[in-house]
Amino acid sequence: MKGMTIIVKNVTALLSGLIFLYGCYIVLHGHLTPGGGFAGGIIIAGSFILLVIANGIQYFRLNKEKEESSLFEGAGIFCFLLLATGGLFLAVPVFFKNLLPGGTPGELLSAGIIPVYNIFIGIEVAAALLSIFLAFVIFKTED
Amino acid sequence: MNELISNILIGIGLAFSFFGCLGLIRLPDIYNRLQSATKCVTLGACCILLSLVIRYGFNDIGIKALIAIPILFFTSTSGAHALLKGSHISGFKMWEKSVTDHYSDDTLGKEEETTEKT
Amino acid sequence: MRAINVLIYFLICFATWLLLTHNLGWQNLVAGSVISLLTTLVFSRYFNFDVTKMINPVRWFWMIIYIIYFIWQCVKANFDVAYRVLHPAMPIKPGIVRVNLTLQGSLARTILANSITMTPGTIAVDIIDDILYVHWIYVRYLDHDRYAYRISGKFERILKKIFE
Amino acid sequence: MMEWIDFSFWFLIALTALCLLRVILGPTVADRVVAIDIMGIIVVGICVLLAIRTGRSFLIDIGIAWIILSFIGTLTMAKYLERRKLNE
Repeated sequence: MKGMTIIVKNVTALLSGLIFLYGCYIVLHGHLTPGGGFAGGIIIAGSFILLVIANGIQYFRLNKEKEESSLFEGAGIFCFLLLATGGLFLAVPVFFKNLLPGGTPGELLSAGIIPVYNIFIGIEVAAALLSIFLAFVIFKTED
Repeated sequence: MNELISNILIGIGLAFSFFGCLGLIRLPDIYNRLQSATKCVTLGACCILLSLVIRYGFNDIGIKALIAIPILFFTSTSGAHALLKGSHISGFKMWEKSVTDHYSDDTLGKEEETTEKT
Repeated sequence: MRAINVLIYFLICFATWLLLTHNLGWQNLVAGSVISLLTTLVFSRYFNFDVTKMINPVRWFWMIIYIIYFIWQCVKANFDVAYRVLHPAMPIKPGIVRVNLTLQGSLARTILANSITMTPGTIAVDIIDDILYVHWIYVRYLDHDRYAYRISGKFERILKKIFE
Repeated sequence: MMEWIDFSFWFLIALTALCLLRVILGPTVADRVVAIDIMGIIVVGICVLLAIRTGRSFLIDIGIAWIILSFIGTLTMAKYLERRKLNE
């Protein structure tokens, strides 16, 4: 039997979705509470790592998804740089210029462009950590 | 009144955590240590979370603590289960005064077969 | 069956989001529905439990009874452990015993094993086919029927009413 | 009232010191892993006590994140103790 016992498998199947949701919560509320893109990205990657640890790698054929996650990583860092330099081209010459208007404090859309930066940092960190983990796992089988 | 109840719950939580850590120090082998520590410390943390719910009521902070209770329960119990199985497979001896061990009676032969195949 | 599972998963995610943020503004609702949709798209394929049975309110009644009984057992377990730790002679007699399960269904077995981990003196080691191995801190009897009733008898009876 | 919470805070920190004693003394690897697992749950209690003391809700966020990451670490160590590779 592959993987760990049925108890651990069921608990991870129940909890991994909630962990993903929690990571998204930390990413989106990065400008209101501590946390932000990096911490939330690590938790998002943790939800996938938990599934791989509990079920084994044959459970969802991750060989293909490794390419996808490195693609996500590249796209995330590219959008981050694009946003950072976009302000440079559009408005006064300031790196990381806050383009968008601010809202009322305490709401979700109240910090201009900072939540967008947080989302892209989150995608980038999650994809990078996941691809590092999968690189360890997959290269261990090929030797 | 609410503050009194929550203070009492904090006291119960502290006492249970203390018993768990004392068991972690005193008991003889890894399996018994895992028993006492997991049960007592998990219930202690749950008591402290409940005291927060009682003190602040069902606003944002209380409901967040209420969400944390089932997550803590499921993760700590299944983590203890996985650790126990792992340390048994890894071959740490049970205490010498242990009575029975049906698990190694049943699985020892099978383990050898599978290792021979691979 | 499959569509109902996905719908229930979406509702669970959305409710968790609302409880976590505790805010009913329109921005929060839109963000919550988008995130819940994303979570459902990625993770609902791992949520393949039979949840259509759980719509029956009788099962919810038994679940409340189960939770109350479980909390009582849990408190008893902690006093039991405290007694064994604080006693100067440490009255323990550990051993691993096997218990035959009559309960079917993987989710019910998971909840049973997690409950056994929190009840007096027992912790689940492994499930192989229909046998649950349990580490017991004080082995009172070696007769199978008696200790099986003591370890998992009442839990199994209530869980059968919930899940079957 | 606040003195009681301060006292319980320092008490839990003393309990983590007890767990550290088991980490130092522990004869086998599994003892050390168990002690660190228990220490994670006690740290959650410390976070909640700080949340009671200050009335801020983000400290419970830190507690939940700690539970999740400690669960991942425990499963990984259990897999190491089972002498399996990470991918099966």
